[in-house]
Amino acid sequence: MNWSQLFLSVFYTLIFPGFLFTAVIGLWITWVDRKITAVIQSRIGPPWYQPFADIGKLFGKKMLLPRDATGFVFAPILAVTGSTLAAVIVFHTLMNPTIGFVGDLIVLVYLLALPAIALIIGGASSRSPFGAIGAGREMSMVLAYEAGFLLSVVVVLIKVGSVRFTDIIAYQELHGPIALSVSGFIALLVALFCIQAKLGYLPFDISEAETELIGGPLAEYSGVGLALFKIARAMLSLVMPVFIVVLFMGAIQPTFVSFLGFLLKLLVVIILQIVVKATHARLRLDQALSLFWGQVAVVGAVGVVFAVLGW
Amino acid sequence: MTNTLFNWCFKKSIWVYHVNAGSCNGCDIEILDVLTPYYDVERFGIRLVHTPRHADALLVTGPVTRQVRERLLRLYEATHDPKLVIAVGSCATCGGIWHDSYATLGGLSTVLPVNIYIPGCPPRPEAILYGVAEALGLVPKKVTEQVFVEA
Amino acid sequence: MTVLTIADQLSKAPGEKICIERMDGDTLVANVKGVDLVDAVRYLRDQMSARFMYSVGEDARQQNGCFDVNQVFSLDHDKTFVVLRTDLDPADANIPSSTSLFPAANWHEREVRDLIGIRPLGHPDPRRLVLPDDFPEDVYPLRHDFHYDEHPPIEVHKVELKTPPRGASLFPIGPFYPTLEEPVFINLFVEGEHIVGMDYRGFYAHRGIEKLGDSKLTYQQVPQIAERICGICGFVHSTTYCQAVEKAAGIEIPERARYIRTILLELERVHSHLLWLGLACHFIGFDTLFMQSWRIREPVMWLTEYITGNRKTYGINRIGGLTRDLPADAKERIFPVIDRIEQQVMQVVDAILQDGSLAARLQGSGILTLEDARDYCVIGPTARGSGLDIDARRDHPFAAYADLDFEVCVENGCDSWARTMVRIRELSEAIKLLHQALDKLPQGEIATSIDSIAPHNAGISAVEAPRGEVSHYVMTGTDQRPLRWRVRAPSYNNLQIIPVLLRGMTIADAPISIGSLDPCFSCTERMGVIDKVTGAVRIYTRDELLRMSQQKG
Amino acid sequence: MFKHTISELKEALVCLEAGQVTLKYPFAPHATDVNFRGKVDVDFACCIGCGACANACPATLISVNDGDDGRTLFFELGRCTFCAACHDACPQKAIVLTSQFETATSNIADLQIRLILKLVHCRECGQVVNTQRAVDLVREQLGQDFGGLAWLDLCPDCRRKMALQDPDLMLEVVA
Repeated sequence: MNWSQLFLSVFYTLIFPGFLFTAVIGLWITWVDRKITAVIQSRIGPPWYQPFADIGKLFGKKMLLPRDATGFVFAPILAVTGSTLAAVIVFHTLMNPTIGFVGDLIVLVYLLALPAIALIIGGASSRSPFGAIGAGREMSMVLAYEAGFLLSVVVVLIKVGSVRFTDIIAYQELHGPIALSVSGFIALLVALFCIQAKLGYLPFDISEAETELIGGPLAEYSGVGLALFKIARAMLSLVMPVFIVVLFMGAIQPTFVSFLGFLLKLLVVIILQIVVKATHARLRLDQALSLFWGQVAVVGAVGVVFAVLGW
Repeated sequence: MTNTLFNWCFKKSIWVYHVNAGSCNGCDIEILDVLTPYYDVERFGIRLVHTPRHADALLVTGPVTRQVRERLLRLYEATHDPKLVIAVGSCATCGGIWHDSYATLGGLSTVLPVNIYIPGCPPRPEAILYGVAEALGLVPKKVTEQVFVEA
Repeated sequence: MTVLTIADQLSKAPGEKICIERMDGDTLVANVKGVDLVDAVRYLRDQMSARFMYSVGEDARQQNGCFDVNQVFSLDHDKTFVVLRTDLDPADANIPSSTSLFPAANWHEREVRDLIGIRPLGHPDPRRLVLPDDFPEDVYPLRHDFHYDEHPPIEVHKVELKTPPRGASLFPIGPFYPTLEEPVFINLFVEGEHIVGMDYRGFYAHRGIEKLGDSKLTYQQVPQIAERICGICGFVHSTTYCQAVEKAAGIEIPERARYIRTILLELERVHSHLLWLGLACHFIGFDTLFMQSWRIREPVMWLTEYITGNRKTYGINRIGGLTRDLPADAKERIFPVIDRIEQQVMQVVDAILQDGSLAARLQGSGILTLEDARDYCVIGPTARGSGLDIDARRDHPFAAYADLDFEVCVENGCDSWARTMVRIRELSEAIKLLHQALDKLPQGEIATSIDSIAPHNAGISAVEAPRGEVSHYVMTGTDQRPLRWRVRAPSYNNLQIIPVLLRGMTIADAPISIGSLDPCFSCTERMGVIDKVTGAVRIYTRDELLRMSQQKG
Repeated sequence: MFKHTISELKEALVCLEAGQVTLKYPFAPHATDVNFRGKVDVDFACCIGCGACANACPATLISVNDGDDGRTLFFELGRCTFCAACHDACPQKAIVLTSQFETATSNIADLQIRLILKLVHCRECGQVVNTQRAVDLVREQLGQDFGGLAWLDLCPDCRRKMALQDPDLMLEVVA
């Protein structure tokens, strides 16, 4: 590896399409979220620069650390690292399909789970009963929704027969979007449910539950720590829908029309998530668990069976 | 430069934590009202947060009862700098109708340093909006001390 | 039964321990010796199906050399209040506790102990309730030798909090908790998500209102402070106070004033129920409905500002009537607003009823059985959601309610959902009542002039607030102010059932279950601890703070 | 579970129906209702310093003190409850209810009003009789009917003493 390659990979990771790009777009999506919510609630909502002002302010605040703060400091960094790497892999592969590696899909699934794990670490090490209970809730939730999420990914794997991101794109170029098949459609529905929970959106914001746990794992965070968690969450709110769109909703070619179509699909997914978020009450932990381990898991399993049958 | 940037961000993104220090609920309800569609304080980037850790401003209502004093001080400490303390309502401003009762301390200024007072019983949502905007230096002060002496 | 037959039956009770002292209007005062009190209460409960309302401690040393305890009961079917008065020797101020008969008496007896110094014997939980932790022992604010603006020296009085059972951990709610607008401290004992017990330390909002009312303010000033007992149902409190004094002094207020009071009370119910609906949705994370129901509510606030000059604390109630008349075009302005509210509420309710996630959260949470509701003497929508058919508007008619036609909404679901339905139905009843009252509104005066108010008469009045029955007890005094003024807000009784409500629930249910009572702590309180802050906690002295503020400045 | 989602999307549509309702305030002024009770103001030209407002105020925010420089009426409006009791009690209609609600300030002193009125001292003993304006008012209202009104600048005690010495004056005082 020479210097220019090193520089390039640092650039990819930190600026484009990694940290900075994803964070900026992701934060802007949180504005879209707040704006749409405001419209549904008959009000005006925040100005477009709001999320950036929030983050800027948080960086300017003082931060106090609890004693033995290793986990407490480590968690937000882990969250941002996870989502940055996920963003790099997804976007980089999209830009240049040839560079994908075998198993990148599996790596991606793991990376997308990192922010949730970071939340658990942060909550558990924050020494507050709210953080502890929030971490506990997040732990149960992670197991439940990851199971569903994996099932939906497995459907894609079975249909495509490969664990390479590039192959999935190539497959959809040949056979049309996966979501148009029966099993693919079922898997898409399951995946939508699961990313709603992965992003901590209502009705699944059980671990943070501002009105019950006053923010759960985030209750003790302030300043930079809180800002990093917010950024990680914002990045995920871009990467997750992109991941779903790429996985289920057809290929993306380097043409303008195809790119526009991709953006449109992405917007539909994001807006759907936001509307669902704005019109639901929070579920109880036991209700959410029985939903994921029950209905979602069963539907997901049916999808897998259908995929095996080739439907 | 960084400082100006932080200052700008701070003014555009005040997260408030609402503390009821023995108020009658009137001011608290009006504070909530400021969030709701007709007044929509989110236009100014102001959000209600649920833990003092996330807060930039403490919105305190009530005359500060004797029982609540100690907790109020702890909350103040749990809120990280830079922070604003805003006294909402006549009770928090000067102790209100029960300023000299045995059970109250007669206003927020006896316990915490206050940045701005928003009198009213309860202050209408517009008055709260105005007060917060005034604390951020967006609108001018409209009242001054009046002294009249017979010539 | 009439008051006479009730008096007859009471005086013939076994042992003839109840000695009838006075009967006026719908109030019957009887004297009972301390030793016979529990028997008398049992007789009232079992034979007369009386409902315990509250007890009033009185420092009557200047009148008869005694401390008095008045226990107020309501015979709902007979539209009558029964007061059991017990005279106690100040040197030996003890009273047998009636908590075994009425668990609701728990807080009432503790309050009388804190404020007057009458010890309840055999009380299951005799810890401090009302006074601040740093208030010295043996200083009783409601005694007449205590001056209202005394600030007794700080003396740390540790209120022991209960410790959790083995294996359970603590989950503190409060004193500042997002879903409770007011400071209250509830310590939940949890095993994982499940609640196995709890402890309560409230009265963070104790402001000493009753003391100010009977030692600083005059009769006509008290309505102002009464209105500020609660910022949501303030008009209820000022009306209740005025009615109690009017009853004690035998003042008849003009018809028109009665109707205007009714109109304002019902407007208050409309905005309070909408407010509650919004908050309940907020508790379970449904902020859109919170915003929408507050949007629907806002025109009511504008309406009250137009009628009375203020959005919440109207400031127009006086003993003898009102200070402001309705504006001439009130009817034309009120009707469109309330009709639009009804239409919009029905839209929202339609949405709620079909909405799975709301029902999933509300149904089966916060269960309160009919038996518990009766034992704990809960009132208002909380009682009516458990099938207990009580409503002060019908049982103790006041203002213009006797002339108006309305339905008492009762549901039998016993959970948070049932309480929600009661409130939603009451909303449309309130709008119906507003229509009737405005249509029937008579012309004429709005206040009668008052000469002087004779001392040493008691008046009890009950008003159905949005949260349940508010009751005030006023003993008239000599120097243009009440001798004793006792306020019993609905949440005072309703809050005591929180341990019952949370039995077997999870943490996620706690906010909405407590919220479904529509608790109002400032009403209740008129008047130890888990450390959320990590790291060492330092308590600032005043000087340190001053220094800090100077540095900041 | 999908059925619920659909019914909730319908809910969103119901919400959209109301449209955006946010008021322009504070970018445009918000008119208060004509009946609205805002900050109390004093029409100093009318005030005679009788202190009726101080007696009526439930929050006891008005204090009346007599000193060397006259009678000081001090309004601590920070704790005003906007009940208008002072307005109703004032015999001179000197207390004005404005519609001002934008009263936020960083200094409590901005919410104070101080009125200093000249006093009339008893010409015999030097006790405070009343404010100059109150005395003038009495003189103006009764002047035509009661000639001299020589007792107006006497304190009640001295008035009584004077009356015992001078039966004519007694008649005047009784009247």
